[in-house]
Amino acid sequence: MTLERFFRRRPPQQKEGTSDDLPDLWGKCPKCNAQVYNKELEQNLRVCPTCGYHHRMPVKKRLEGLVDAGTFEQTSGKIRATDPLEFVDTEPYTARLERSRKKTGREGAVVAGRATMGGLKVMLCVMDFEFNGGSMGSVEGEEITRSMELAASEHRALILVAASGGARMQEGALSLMQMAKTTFALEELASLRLPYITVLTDPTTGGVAASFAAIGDVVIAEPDALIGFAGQRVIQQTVRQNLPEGFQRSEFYEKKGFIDAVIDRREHREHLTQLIAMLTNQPRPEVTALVIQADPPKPPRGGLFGRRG
Amino acid sequence: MTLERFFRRRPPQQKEGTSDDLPDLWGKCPKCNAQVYNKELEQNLRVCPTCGYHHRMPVKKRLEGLVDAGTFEQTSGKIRATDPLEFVDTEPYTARLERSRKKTGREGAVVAGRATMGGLKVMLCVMDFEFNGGSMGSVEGEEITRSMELAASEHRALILVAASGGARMQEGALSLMQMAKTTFALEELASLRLPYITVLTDPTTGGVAASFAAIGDVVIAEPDALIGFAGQRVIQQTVRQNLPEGFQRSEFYEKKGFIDAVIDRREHREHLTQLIAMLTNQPRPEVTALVIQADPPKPPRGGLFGRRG
Amino acid sequence: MALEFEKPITDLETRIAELKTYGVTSAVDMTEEIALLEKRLERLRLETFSTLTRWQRVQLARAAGRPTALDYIANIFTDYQELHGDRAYGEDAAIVGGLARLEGRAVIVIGQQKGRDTKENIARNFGMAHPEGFRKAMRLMDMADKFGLPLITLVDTPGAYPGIAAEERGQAWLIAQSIQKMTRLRVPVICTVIGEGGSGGALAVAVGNRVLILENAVYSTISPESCAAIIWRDAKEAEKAAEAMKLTARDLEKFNIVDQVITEPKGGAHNDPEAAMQNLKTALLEHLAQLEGLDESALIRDRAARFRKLGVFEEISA
Amino acid sequence: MALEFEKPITDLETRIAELKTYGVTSAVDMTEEIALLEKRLERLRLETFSTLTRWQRVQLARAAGRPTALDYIANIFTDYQELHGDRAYGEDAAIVGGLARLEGRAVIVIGQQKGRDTKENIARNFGMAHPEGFRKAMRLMDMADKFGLPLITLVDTPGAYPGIAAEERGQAWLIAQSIQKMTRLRVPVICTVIGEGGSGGALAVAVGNRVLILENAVYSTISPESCAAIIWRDAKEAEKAAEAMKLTARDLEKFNIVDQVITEPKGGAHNDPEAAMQNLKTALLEHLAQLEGLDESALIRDRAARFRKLGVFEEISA
Ligand SMILES: [Zn+2]
Ligand SMILES: [Zn+2]
Repeated sequence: MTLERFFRRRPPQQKEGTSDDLPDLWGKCPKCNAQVYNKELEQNLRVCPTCGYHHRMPVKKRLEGLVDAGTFEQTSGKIRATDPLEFVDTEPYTARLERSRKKTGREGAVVAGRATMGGLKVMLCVMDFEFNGGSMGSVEGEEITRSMELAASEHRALILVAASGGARMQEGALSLMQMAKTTFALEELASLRLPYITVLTDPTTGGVAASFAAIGDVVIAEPDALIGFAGQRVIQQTVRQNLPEGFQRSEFYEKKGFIDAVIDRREHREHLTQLIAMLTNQPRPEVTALVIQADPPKPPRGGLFGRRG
Repeated sequence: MTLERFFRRRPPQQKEGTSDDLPDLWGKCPKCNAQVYNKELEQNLRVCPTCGYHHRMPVKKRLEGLVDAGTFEQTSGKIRATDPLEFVDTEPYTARLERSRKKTGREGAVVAGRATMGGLKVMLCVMDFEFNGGSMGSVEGEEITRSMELAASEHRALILVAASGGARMQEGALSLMQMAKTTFALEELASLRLPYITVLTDPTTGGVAASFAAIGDVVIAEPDALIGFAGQRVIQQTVRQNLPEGFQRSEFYEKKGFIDAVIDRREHREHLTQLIAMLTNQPRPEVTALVIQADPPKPPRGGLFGRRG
Repeated sequence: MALEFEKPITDLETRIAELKTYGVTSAVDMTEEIALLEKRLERLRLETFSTLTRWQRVQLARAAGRPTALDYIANIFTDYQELHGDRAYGEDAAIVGGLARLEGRAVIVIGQQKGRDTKENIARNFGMAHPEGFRKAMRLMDMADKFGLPLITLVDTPGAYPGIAAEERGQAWLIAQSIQKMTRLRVPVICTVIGEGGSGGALAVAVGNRVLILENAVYSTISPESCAAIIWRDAKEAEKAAEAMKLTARDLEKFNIVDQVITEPKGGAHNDPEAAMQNLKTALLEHLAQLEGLDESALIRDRAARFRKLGVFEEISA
Repeated sequence: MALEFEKPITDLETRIAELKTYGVTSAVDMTEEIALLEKRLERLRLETFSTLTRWQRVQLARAAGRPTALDYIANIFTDYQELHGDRAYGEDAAIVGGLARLEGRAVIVIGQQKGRDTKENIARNFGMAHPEGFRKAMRLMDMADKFGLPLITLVDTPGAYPGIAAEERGQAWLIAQSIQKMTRLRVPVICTVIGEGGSGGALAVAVGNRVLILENAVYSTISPESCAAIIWRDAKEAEKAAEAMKLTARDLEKFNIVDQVITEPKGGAHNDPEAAMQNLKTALLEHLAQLEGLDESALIRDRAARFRKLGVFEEISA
C-alpha cells in the first residue's frame, strides 16, 4: 500500500508534507537509552523494542497500523481555517496556521476517513499533534462533527485517536463551542447503537480531553500518555506543591477508574477490531497480521483475545 | 382529629397498641440534659426545644405532623407474617413476631396509607422501628410494594419515612429479595413522573438503606440520624480502628454528597409539600400551620420557602 | 470597592455629596452647581461605560460587589429549595442548585457560586468546581429531565478547579459527561453567563437552547492572564490578551455564541442589582415562553441545531 | 486443601494411590482389592455429598480451590476483553467484567472475583466490593443496555465491604443504584451464584430474569457467623445459624429465589472444575435462548414479575 493511496482523496492543491519516515539510522530511546535501528523501530510501530516506550506516531503511520491495507479513504481536508477574531499576538494567527500547513501538509489537526478493520466498516478520526499542537479550532470541530455524522449515515463504528493540547486560543470561544458541537453529533451514533471508541495518546489534554475524547463507549489509552484537563504547570502554580509520580498518565487514570484499559499500540488493531465486532454483535473477524510488525505481539493486558473454551 | 380517625381502616381484629402519648411528666433530654415538660416536647414534634435533639417519633405522631388533618386513610395491615423458614434461635420467630404485634398493635413494620398534604394527593409509607427494629421481611416488602403500585394507579406522590435496622434475618434470603421487589415497583411511579421522596430517620441501615430508602428522587434526613449499610460494630471489627466523629450520621452523608438536605422534623410538612408541588408542577399550595406546633419555626436550612422576589 | 476605571466617577460622586452637605450646613444655595455637576457625572458615567475596553469588562465581570448566582436566584425565583450532593463523592459548594419557581412555574436552577466575601469564597472555592460539583449539576439535570421541568443555569466561574484532587477524580471526564448530559435533556434549557464564563468549567453547564449573557459578562476558552502567560510568557499582559481574545458579550454575539445580551443598568450590575435582575428575569420568561411550545424531541433538535452552526471556516473549492 | 468433612475421602484416596504404587513396585496383583476400595470410595463420596449439612455447604461454597468468576469466564466464554473503572472514583478489582462471546454471541459479563491465593485475595479484597466496584458494574450494565447485549453475572462475594471508606463513599446508595439499574435493563439478564451470595453486595449484581445457583453455593441475607453473633452473641455458633437460615441452593429453590440449581460434579466444583463449568455453560445457553425471544419491554416485565412474587405472608381475612 502506498501513501498516495492512503490519501487519495486529499484535495490536489495540498502538498504532501514530510514523508513521516524515520531516517535510515540508529536512534536512542529517550526512556531506556537503548540503541535502536530506526527501521526496526518503524516496524515496531515506533514502540521501543527494549522498554516499550511509545514514541509519537505520525498520523499516516498510525492509520497504516490500524486499518485493513489499502482501505483508508480520506474524507477530511475540504475545509480550512480562517481568522475570525483577527487574532494577533507575537505574530498573526494566519502566520501560525500557514506554518502548521507547511509542516504537515494539512488544513487542520484532524485527519478523518472511511476504512475497514477486519472487514468491518469503520470511520476514523486521528488527531495530528504536529498541527498547532493538535489544538481544537473550528475546522477540527467541524471535521470531527462531520465524521460523526458520516459514520451515522453510513452505519460505521467510529474510532477517534486523540492527541491535543486543548482548545485553540486564537479562535477564542468559537474553539470552546466545538466541545459541545461534537458531543451533540454523538447522539445519532448512539441511537443507532454504533460504537464510538476513543484512543488517548500522548498528550490528550484540555478541551479535547474534556469533551469527545472522554466519552467513548470504550476509552483506551496508550501507555504513559499525558491525559487530563488542566496542564501540569497550571496545577503546580495553583497548588504550589510537587505533583505525584505518574500523575495524569494513562496508568494513573486507569487506576482512578477513568480508562477502560491501557493498551500497547501494537495491539490496537486486534483489540479495536474485536471490540467493534462484539459491540455490534457481529461474528468474530479474523484480523490479518500487520505486515510491518517485526516482533511477536506481547500478551495483551487485562484479557486475551485468543480463542479458548 | 382523633387517632381512631387516623387509623379507621385498621382491620377490626387488631387491637390498638399503646397510645404513643408521653406521660404527663417532666423528662430530660439525653443530649443536652435540659429538663423538658413532656407536653411541650410533644407539641414540638419531639424535638428538644433547647438543643434540637430529635427523639424517636411514633408512627401515628409522625403522620399527624405531616398530613392535612384527618386525611390519612390507612391501606396497610391486611397481610401478616408467617414463618416460612421455621426459624428458631433462642426462641421461635413466631414468638418474636407475636411480641412485636402486641407491642405495636400492628402486623408489620410498615404503616401505609393515602392522605393529602397542602391539598396534594400523596401516599405515605412510614416504618415503625418498634416492630422488630423496623426490619424488612416479606410483609414489609409487600406493603411497600403495594403502596408504590397504589400510588401509581391513583396518581399520588409517594413519601417514605425510613427507620430500620435492615433485613429480617429470620426470613433469610426472602428478606433480601424485598430490596429488589420494592425497587421494581418504583418504575411505574417514575414513568408517570410521580415524585418519590424518602425521609431517613434514626436509624436507617442495612438492606433498607441499600434499597428503596437510598433512591428517592429527593432524599432528606432528620438531623443526627444513623444511616449506612454496615453496622458500626461490624465496621469496627473489620477495620480495627475507631470510627470518626459523626461517622454515618445525616450531616456526614450530606457532606459526602448522599443526602439532599438535613431538615428539622418541624419543617418536614412544609418542605415535603412544596417539593411535591414543584416536582409535579402544581400551583404553590398554602400549607396550614401545624396546630400542635408550639414554638416558632426556625429558619430552614439551605433554602427558604418564603415568597420573595 | 470601585474598580480602577470607576475612580473618576466615584470621586465625583463623593464631591457632589460633600457639596450637598455643605449647601445644607452653610445655608448657601448650591442647587445650580449641584445640578451641573450631576449632569457632568451622568455624562462621565455614560462615556466611561460606553467606551469600556475588553479588559475593563473582564474586571467588571469579576467585580467583588457584582451579584452572584444565589443573589439572582433569591430575587428572580421564589420557593427556592436547595438540594445537595452528587450521590457519589461529595457536596461541592462551588455549584448550587435545586427546585424553584419562576413566576409560579416550577423549574430546576443551577448556579455557579462565587463567594460574597473572602470566607465564603474559600468555602465555595471561588466558584471553581471539582468533579463532584459537575456531578451534582448532572443530578439536577436528571431531575429536570425526569419531571419535565425547565432548566435554568447561571454561569459564573473562573473555570473548573485546576488542582491535584480534581484531576485525580477526573475533571476532564466530568466536564465531558456534563456537556453530554445537557445535549440530551428533553426540557427547555436556558443558560446565562452572569459574570465569568471560564472555559470548559463554564461550558459544562452552558449547553442550552438559549445562551444569554449579561452586558458586562465575559466568556472565553482561557483567562486573559493564562493566555498572556502562554503567549507573552507574562500574565501582566492580560490586558493585551483580553483585547485579542474577543471575549465580551458583544463580541460573542457576533459569532452567535450567545443569543441575547442582557442590558445592565448604568454603571454595571453591581450598581443596581435589582435592575439587572429584573432585566434577566424578563429575558428568561420570554425565552421560556418560546421554548415551552416545543415538544421533547424538538427541544433536543433545537439545541443541537444551535450548536451545530458554531464555528468559522471556509470550504476549499477543489 | 481438603475441608474437614472431606478428610475421610481424601484419606481413602491416598490409601488407594499408595496401594496402586505398591502393586506396581511389588509386582503383587492388587487389582481386585483396588477395585473394591474404589467402589467403597465412590460410596463414601456419595454418602458424604448426599448428606451435606448446610454448614458443610457453606464451607464448600467458600472452599479455596473452588473456581472463581475469572475461571468460569476463561472457560465458558471466548474473546473476553476486560474493561476497567467506574468513571468516577477508582478501579475496583473485587468486581471484574467486560465484553466476551458465549458460543459466538457477544455478551457483557460481570463477575465478583475472589483471589485464588492470599496475594490476589488482598488485591481483590476477598471479593468484597467498594462503591466504585458497584459503579463499575453499573457502567458495564449501561453498555449491555446500550448495545443490546445480554448480561451475564457471576455472584461470589462474602458481601459488600464493611469499611470506613466504603461507607463514606456511600455503599448503601451504590448497592441501591445498582439494583435499580438492573430493574431497568432492556436485555436478557442471567445471574448465577457460583459460590457465596453475600447479602446486598450479592443482590446488587443478581437482579436477573433468571437467577441460577450452583449446587453447593449459598445465598443469604447475612453470613452465618454474623447471624450467630447477633443471636447467640457467639460467632462460633455459625453452624447452628447456617441450619436455621436455609441458605443452600435447594432451600432457595423452594422459595423461588433461584430458578435452577446447577449440578456440580461429584465432590463439588473444585474437584472437577471443567465439569462444573460445562454444566453452567449449558444452563446459560438454554436460558439465554429462551430470553432472546422476548423484546425489550417484555424482558423488563419478565424480570419484574419474577421478583414481584418473592416473599411469603398471608392475607388477613377481615
Ligand atoms: Zn526504550
Ligand atoms: Zn436537648
